[in-house]
Amino acid sequence: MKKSSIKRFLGLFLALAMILGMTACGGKKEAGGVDDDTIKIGVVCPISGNSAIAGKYITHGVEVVEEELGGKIEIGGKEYNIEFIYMDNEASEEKTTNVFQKLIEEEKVIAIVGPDMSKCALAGGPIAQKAGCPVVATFATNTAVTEVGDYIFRACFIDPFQGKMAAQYIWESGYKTTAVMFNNADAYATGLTDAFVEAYEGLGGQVVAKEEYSGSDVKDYNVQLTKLASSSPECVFFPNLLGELGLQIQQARAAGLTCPIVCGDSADTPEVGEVAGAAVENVAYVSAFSAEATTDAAKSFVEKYTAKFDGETPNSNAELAYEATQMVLYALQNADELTREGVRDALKEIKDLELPSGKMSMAEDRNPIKGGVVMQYDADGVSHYVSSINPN
Amino acid sequence: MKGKKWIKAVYPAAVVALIYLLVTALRGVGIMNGYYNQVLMFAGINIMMTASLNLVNGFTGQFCIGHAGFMSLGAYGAAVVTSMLFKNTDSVFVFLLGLVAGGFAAMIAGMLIGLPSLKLKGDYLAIVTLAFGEIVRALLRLVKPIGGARGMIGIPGYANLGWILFFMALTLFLLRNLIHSPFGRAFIAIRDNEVAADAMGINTTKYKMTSFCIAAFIAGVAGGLYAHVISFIQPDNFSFTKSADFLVYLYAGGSGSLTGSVVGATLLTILPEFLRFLADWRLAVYAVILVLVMLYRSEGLCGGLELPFMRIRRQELYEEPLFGKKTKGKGEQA
Amino acid sequence: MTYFFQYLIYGLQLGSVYALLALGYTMVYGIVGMINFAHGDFLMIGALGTYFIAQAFESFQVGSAYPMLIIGLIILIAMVGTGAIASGVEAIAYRPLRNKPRMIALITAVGVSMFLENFPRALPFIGPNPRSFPTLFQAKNLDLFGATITTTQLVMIVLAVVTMVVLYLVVNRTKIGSQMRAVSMDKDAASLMGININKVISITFFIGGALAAVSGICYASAYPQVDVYMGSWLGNMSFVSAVLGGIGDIRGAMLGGFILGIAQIFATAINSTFGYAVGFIILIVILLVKPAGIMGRLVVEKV
Amino acid sequence: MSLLEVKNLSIMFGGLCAVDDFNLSVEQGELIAVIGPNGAGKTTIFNMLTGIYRPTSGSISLDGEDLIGLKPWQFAKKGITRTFQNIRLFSNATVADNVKMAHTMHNDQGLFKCLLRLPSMKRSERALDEKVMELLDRLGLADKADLLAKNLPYGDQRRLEIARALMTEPKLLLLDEPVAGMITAEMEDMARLVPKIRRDFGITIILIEHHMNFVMPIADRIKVLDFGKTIAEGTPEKVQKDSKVIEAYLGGGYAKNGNAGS
Repeated sequence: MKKSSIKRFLGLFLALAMILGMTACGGKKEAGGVDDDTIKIGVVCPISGNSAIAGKYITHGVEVVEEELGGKIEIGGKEYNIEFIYMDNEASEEKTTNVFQKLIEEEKVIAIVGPDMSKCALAGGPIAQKAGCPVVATFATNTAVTEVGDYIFRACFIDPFQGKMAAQYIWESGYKTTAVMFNNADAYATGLTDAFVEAYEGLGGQVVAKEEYSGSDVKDYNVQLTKLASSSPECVFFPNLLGELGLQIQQARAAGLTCPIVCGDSADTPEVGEVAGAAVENVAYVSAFSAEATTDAAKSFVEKYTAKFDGETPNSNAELAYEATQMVLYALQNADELTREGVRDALKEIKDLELPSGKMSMAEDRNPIKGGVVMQYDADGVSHYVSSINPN
Repeated sequence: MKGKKWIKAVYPAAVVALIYLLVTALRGVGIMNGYYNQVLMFAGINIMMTASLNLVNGFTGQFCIGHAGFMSLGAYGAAVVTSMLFKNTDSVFVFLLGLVAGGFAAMIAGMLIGLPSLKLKGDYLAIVTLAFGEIVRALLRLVKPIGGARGMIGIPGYANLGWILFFMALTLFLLRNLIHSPFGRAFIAIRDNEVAADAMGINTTKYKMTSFCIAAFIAGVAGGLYAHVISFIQPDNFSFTKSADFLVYLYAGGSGSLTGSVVGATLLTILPEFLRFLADWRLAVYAVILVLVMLYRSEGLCGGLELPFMRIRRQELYEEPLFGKKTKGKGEQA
Repeated sequence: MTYFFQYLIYGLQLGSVYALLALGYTMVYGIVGMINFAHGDFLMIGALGTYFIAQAFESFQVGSAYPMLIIGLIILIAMVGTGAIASGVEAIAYRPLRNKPRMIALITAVGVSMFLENFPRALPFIGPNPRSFPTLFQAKNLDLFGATITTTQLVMIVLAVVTMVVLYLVVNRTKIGSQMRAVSMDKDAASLMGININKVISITFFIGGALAAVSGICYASAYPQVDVYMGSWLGNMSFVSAVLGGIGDIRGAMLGGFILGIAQIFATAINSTFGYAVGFIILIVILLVKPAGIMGRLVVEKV
Repeated sequence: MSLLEVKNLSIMFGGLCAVDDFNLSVEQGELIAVIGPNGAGKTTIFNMLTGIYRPTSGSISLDGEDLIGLKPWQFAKKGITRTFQNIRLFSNATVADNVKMAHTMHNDQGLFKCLLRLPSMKRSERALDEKVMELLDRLGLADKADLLAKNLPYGDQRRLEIARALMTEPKLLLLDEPVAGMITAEMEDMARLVPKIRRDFGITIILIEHHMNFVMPIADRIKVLDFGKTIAEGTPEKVQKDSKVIEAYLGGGYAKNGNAGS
């Protein structure tokens, strides 16, 4: 009996050693920065899971940069290899903390691009902050994201600004009453709704109906939309996720809501038009970027992107990923020294960087100072530039 | 005999301490890093969740599929204590108080849902627990002071691998003791034959409730630890998908075996991380591995097995064996 | 109250999706005795498959719709394909576990479900994109008690009821049906009676898969967006419907689906903030009142 | 006062009267057998006497205390336990644990003592184990204490059921077909065991059987049931000679009891 339990103990010990051994085949390099003349940049986005579609565009956006660089970057007269490491976070907070640790501690990246969602940025942020690794979140619009610490930046505008943009556009278009339907289970939608309502009512507009639904799984919005229609609004605001908008627009039209529909920046993706079909006409959205912009930076980005991905027009997911990566590259080139700290300091100093969405500078609070645009879909599901809104 | 007993008493503590020291040492020399640390922390939390689910599903024979609901209540309960009530007190006691509060929050919810519904059987009970998980999630979204759907931000990162291993070991220790006590025997009796258990004077409702509440409490504590690892929680983090994860860990490890819960939760937490080199195909391959495991070891990886220190044999009750000559050393498969 | 009928129609529409899927679910559930967590993914395969099949038939398109014959062909191919996949899954992943505790098959089903979602997602030509489901037939609006009902909704509701009746007759009146019932009661005895259990269970899964494809097509016609993850939530809801109706009871599955759909819609109509939670509270209340489901009778264990 | 007093006990399932107007009075220490052909309603009576079925009408009282409406575990607590015709052991637990499980209601160790396995809890566990081993020893199962119940041979499973029922410290023990499916040798063992239990534990026993030659030598009194009705009652000798009993057992009883099934 004694023997067998010792055997078992040994067995257990071996099993543990194996588990640890399995996990222990990692890097042994010094923390942070450049090694063997190779610079590594981490990219965190959802490759699988419900939001995998966003991950696809983010990957595309960064791949354009990758192609531009061709694996090499010149910094201060010296040429370095540059490598992008894509990590799937499944749009989950838990996995985001895992991949942040992996990128920071094991891959020794100098900076991280992404994640795209506020919730993931909020979970990963403290880890990066503690380890001192700069992060440029792409699409994380929640105000709190950059408040985590001085290593956390973002490429997009924040909820209050986006809400204000939408409110301003609706108000200035002459619509005095608006109805809202939003996903009360989603941080993006609730945040944007609150910001919008505050700004719109501040301007003197009236929110005549506010209906909610819970979660991306429920695709039946008929009841809510019938109620919205019965309040006969002049305009409807849908601050929801891209996987939901197509059906919402379609069902809204079917429920008799013929008025203009305004959405948040998540509507900037071809799937919305594809799913909604002809119903997408007269749907406007606020966005960080217009593919019709005429600046050199924008034109060259759209050209390269379209060429690389079979005529696909870049959307703001892709564009923001591109911009976030460009911001990191700019910081690398302007850093006093090639360390994470150096990159962070350089990110703080970004001024008048030419990006596809226009000239961008970094504000004190690590949010970019940049304007937005209002876009509108035509009946074919192609979006066109309507107007620009400047910061402040 | 004496020597062996002594070894046995310190077995679990020694193993856990060893893991901790090993990880710390490996981190110290740079072989292991924060990534492994992070994954092991989640593994520890998942072990607690799986072991507690095992108490309900594996040992008491009930069918709960909303375990993440208890976890979320624990996470929120603990986070409210540490980041709202005692926002400016940075102390271990606040952390522990938070965990206990989380545990009680989950346990009270367990009582509320268990009292009316534990008379339901099998899949009907399962549906109620699923509904319970969804209701908790839906209601947490609507409570604005704790952030609603936007979640709770800035929960202090009190939990580290040491704490998690400590609570994990404590959980396993307590559960092992419980299972080898009149309570645990009553649970197993209910699982094996509810009619007979009832006829033998076991108040089945009471014992089901006990099992349910203890499991909820542990899930609550695990949720509290989770909140303090991840520092940001939001209701959708605790969806049915998460409950299903724990079910998978439980049955892949082997239900009715605490060792199985440890092995299942650990391996299946590590596996998807280990498969990261597969990029796009990662989860598809993970699914295939899971199916193969179930096909080739369908009682679970450790089904019917229990490590020596995870069980208590009858003979151990005797310092000097009373029936020793007759019974000692015979068939001891438990 | 003015909208009562309109909401009822919405509830029936949502309910018919649950009901159609729950019918296949409950049949597998009743006959094989396993919870097939991958059933919702069969719906996805049916819907996504139809999308690709319709694309292949694009040249037959008239305007934005298809001629009746082609629609029938598309649906038939989708049904047979999905049914075959369902039987295949059964043969590979569930059959070896038939005599094991049912939890084991359930976990395998979770694995199958993960695979069916993540494998197509990783395939470059499918990917994670939500796609617009083609308009198979042009819907018309009809007027009913001051409420509007589209032909699609009408077809779905009628189809759910008709399918239930047909399935009920198949199980209760045909030879294969009596074999199915024999298998559901006692596999060993059925096998001794010369029933080929593998065949019966394969057929059961085939029908279940084909029904899932039909519900997928209905669902996607009403909510024309298809992607690889569309099935998991619906699968859960139809599982809930099947249990709510009484495990293994075909009439119960349909009733359960409709009741769940109507409960969710009306809860949302009364207050959209709490609608989601209230839908589930109603579910719990029903089960507490009818602990063996709506149609189920509480079977006292024979002592 | 008699130990068990059953008056006018009836139960209907749907329209079928499974047991009709059953009366029984059992004195302390008696061994009573209820016999009758299959489907006579014997097990149904046990199910009512242990709270599994609630009778449609009638009363059951133990030591003068009314038991109607209590749950099965409360019946056990009051002192009535049983064995099952189709063996219902806790099959994945060991033999010793099976018996210990039946001790649950006498457990005085609190949850926290058990969670922490305090010394006092260990002591009580040891005392319990000694008690269990003694009981198993008496029933000849001591050397199988650590086997899983499902791995026991059939005869031992029956005996384990009895051991388990005895562990609840009952006043009244109900044995449901204790020799069903047994070979002759096993049956003879059981015929020795039952009176021994009655003597050693000083308990009252009611048993169901249809093996007349098992019942006759050991029972004090016999009650004969057919189609839910009592058709004869008395000492074994008296019952053996009763013409109705002979008819019921040898067939042809339908003619005279035509209304019995209604």
